[in-house]
Amino acid sequence: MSSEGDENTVVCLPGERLCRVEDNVVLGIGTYEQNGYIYASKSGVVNIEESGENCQVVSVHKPGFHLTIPATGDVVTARVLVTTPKFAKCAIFCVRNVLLESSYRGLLRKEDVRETEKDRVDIYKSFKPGDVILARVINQMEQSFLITTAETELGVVVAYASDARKTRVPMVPVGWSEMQCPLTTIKEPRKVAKVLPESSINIIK
Amino acid sequence: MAYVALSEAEKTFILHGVEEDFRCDGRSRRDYRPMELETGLVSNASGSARLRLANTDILVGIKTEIDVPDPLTPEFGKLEFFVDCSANATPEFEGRGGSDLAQELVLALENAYESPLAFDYRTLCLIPGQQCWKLYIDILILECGGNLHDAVSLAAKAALHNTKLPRVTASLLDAGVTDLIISDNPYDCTRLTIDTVPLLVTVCKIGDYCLVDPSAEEEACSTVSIVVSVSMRNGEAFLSGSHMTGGGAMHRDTMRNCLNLGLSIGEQLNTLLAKVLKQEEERVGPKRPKTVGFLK
Amino acid sequence: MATNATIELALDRVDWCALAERQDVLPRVYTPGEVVMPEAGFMRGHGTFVEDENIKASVAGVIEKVNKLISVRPLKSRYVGEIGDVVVARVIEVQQKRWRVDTNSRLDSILLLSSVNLPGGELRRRSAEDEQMMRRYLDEGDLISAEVQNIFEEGTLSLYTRSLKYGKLSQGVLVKVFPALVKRRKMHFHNLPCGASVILGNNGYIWISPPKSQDQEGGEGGFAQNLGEAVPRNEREVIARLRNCILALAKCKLMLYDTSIQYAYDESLKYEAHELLQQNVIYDIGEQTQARLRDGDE
Amino acid sequence: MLRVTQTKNALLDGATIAEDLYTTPKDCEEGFESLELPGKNPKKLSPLLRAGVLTTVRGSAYMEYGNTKVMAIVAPPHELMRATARRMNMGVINCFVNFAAFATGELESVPEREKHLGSMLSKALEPVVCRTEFLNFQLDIRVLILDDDGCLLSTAINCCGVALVECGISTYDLVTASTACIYRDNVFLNPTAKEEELLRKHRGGHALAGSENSSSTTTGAPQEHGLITTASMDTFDQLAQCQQCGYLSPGTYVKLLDYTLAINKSLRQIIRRVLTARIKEQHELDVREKAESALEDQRLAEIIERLGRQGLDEFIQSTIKEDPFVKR
Repeated sequence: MSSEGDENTVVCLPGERLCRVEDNVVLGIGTYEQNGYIYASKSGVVNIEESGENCQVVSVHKPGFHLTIPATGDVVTARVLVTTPKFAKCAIFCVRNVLLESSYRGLLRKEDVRETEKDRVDIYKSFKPGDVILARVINQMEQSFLITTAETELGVVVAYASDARKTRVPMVPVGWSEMQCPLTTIKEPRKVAKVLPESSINIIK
Repeated sequence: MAYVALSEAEKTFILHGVEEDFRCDGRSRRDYRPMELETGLVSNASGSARLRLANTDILVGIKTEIDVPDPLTPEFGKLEFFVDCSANATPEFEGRGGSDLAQELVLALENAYESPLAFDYRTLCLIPGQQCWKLYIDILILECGGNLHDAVSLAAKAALHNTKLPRVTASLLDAGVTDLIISDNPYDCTRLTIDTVPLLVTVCKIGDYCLVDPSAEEEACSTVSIVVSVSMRNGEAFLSGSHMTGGGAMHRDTMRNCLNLGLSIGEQLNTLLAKVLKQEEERVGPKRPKTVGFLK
Repeated sequence: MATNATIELALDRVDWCALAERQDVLPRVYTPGEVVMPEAGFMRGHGTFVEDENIKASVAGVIEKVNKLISVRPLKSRYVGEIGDVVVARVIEVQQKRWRVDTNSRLDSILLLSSVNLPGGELRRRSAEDEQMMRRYLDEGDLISAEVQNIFEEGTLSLYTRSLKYGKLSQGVLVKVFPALVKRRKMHFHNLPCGASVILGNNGYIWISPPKSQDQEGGEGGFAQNLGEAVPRNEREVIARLRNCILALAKCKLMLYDTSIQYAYDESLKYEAHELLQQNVIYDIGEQTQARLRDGDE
Repeated sequence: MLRVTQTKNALLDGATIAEDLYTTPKDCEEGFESLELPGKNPKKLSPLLRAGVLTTVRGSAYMEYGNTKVMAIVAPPHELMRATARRMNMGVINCFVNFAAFATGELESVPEREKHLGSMLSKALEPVVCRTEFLNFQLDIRVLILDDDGCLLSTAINCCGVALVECGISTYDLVTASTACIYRDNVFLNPTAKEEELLRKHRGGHALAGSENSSSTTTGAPQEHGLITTASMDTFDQLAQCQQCGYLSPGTYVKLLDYTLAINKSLRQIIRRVLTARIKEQHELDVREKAESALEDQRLAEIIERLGRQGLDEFIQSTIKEDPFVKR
């Protein structure tokens, strides 16, 4: 029923029937299931990806801007606003690679900061207000999202030296738990994220 | 209506009950809970009624005032509804809690009473274009037990029946200004004809069955309901307003049988109310001995 | 599609206090501020206060004397918990390592994660369970039967469901009555001969459900909820009739315990289930049950 | 009713006020005749619809039906304002309808109509949006009415339906709405403001007079008058909202309902066409953007590879040489 795009892209509108529900078909974003058939719940281009052994994910991708709400398991970028002994309050402003217009409130609890020795974590030694962190959403609570940085690739990505300097120079990570300010060579403890280098340009060999 | 928390198991129990046409309190899908009505219990309102539908408790008072008719419809009087959800109905009604429920009820009533075929506004007119009666219908929700639309409309109709408008004579003064003299003899009054006044019937859809008079728990597990306002005019049932509420959608055919169910129930309610009001009139007679009210 | 809607006039409303006159001995009711006992030699309990060497009642209620302890129990009040009480409660909110539950008392009660035996049956290590896992066991709105474990100083009750009798309740109907009407007995779980099982919560929440086969007693202690199979029609009729009878007894202010409920059920057999909602039918059942209970006592 | 004739009013020094102050039924007669009664083929007004009208807002749509102009704006969901005691198992939708100052004639009924339209609109959109996807969140939809020429509610519902899809909020189906009204046995589909006003002004007054001096054919039987607005989702032919006012017999009610459902089907084709075009246009934009960024990446990769080969200073020399604009 969905009209053909120029190449073989299939354009669909909400309420259009995409396919029957078989056991190896999984519902992706933008679709819902109703008495035995999968229907589109968003307008956009239908794409079917193979994931794992012969199981297809049917999802509808809306070209141009499409609204995203952080879902459980998404990697989000957030800015730390307030740190207290028990948790750190952050503002999620980007989900996966989609920049959000309005930021959502995130909550990073003490026991979700690190995988190892969860209870001996000191928030002040891991985050400072103003840091930009990568985190994964655990679930959605009353008003905010519960996020965790308990993986090596998650944690502080950009941090600024805490001594008030005019030029806010981003610090360079040295090791997993420390960052150094290139100007003042001050070392500050942070929970550093191991950012995979393939996209960043290593100017200095 | 007021929020009732239910567990999944209770909802399934209610759902299966509705399918078997045997609800948790033994009623079938078309039965109403027993109701109790009393009119004229508020002394300084010109008309009042109290209706108890199981544990839903509504008190309606009607005050009158002389007003200038609306230029658009000069020979019609005016009606104004006001619903107040008192905080002792449920804690949720404190502050602004009950305001959107009250607004929904007011909109439903205004929509139902809007057509002059439903409520004869011309009986409220004194001097076309200059002066007419304005009735303030104030509805107080004392207790919330589900099915508010039906209880409110029944109580409002009973109160309208009970309303006594003092007789008005006009005398022509010299400067062309007409002066109205309102007689203060309480028994020299005119009554309103209420036989075409509409009644609201809520038909609620649970699972794929529709039922009438949902209790608070049944309302909590229903996806959508349609409120139909039924008005009787020389023996025939007419629809003077309807809207869907509850946040769900309804198939066209289920909507049609909900409509028919609502119409037939509305018809029976209208005749029942008329019979009861007449019965009360005979037993009480014009001079009211002693109201029962809230005490006994 | 005839409906059996009935509108009665308030004029012929049933006179409920007629039932009360037949009570042979009416207990002495104290009003707030009334002197109950001179203070000498007695201890002050709930509902009383001491002023110029006299124990005075601070609530309107009936005196309760336990050798030296004097307390005045109010007639109608929200549930005041006591340790060991069987209660039926509804989960309001899932918090960190505990559930907040409503037990019809002044303050919401607490069900600690440690006082619940998880479906695994064995004592799982109480690590930092997150809310997601707890929500799988008990979610908002679920009903449980539990026992009061202890009372915190400000009055909130802490419940526990460690024995197999207690746990999450499955299909059935909840009836709310005044807590004072539920007679405090040894057994609060009953499998009534009329074919339904009843849990008389001391907090006035009464749970009626299809009859439990003997082996899985009470709430099976677990969290299984058979949402699938529908309750057959005959059991459903018994449950509806039982629900209306309990509400009838509560309306006539009669004490609720297994015998009074069974008597009311027998009286109601001559009526249809939905007729039990009408007030004159309620009055008749209340009268008959009261009479039967009185000559049962002699 | 009291019969009092109006005497000469001395205040206006000699000018006499018109004999009777109110419009008699016959005056409304001319009003009724002046309407062009829908002939056999009521001229079909095709609505003009455009999605993504505003650049700053993600989900916006504009719709014109006859002279009625409506604009809808959907903001992405944000946290629920009032922390209700109970956990909502569904997202909340709030609709705010505002009339532009110049939108409608009589102004004093505007706030009341805004409230009415707002509540009806949110009731119509609640079943359409998959509210389970944004739990504990609140979706604000703002509708601005630029010009009021009848059937505001149905145009607003159509416009919001398109804005929701444009904004990327998941909905179960496309929603379409239309209005039908009946006045003196004439059915007006998607009435204009004049027809609605006539209906409201006389509210069947003529019908009463009609039934009294039995001028209308069906003597005794009251003159039905009424207006019905239906919003429907046609995949599973569900009714999202069906709002009726006036005084209708069940037969006419169902007849009008079917009229509106038929119109909804035709409206649905128009909306599908507009949305599909919109997606194709965005798809091209996306493809072009991807192509550009692919080019961008490819150029970067080439620089890295050259840098790797030549080492740092050689690389700087070579880039300067290549760059024609650098002054030698």
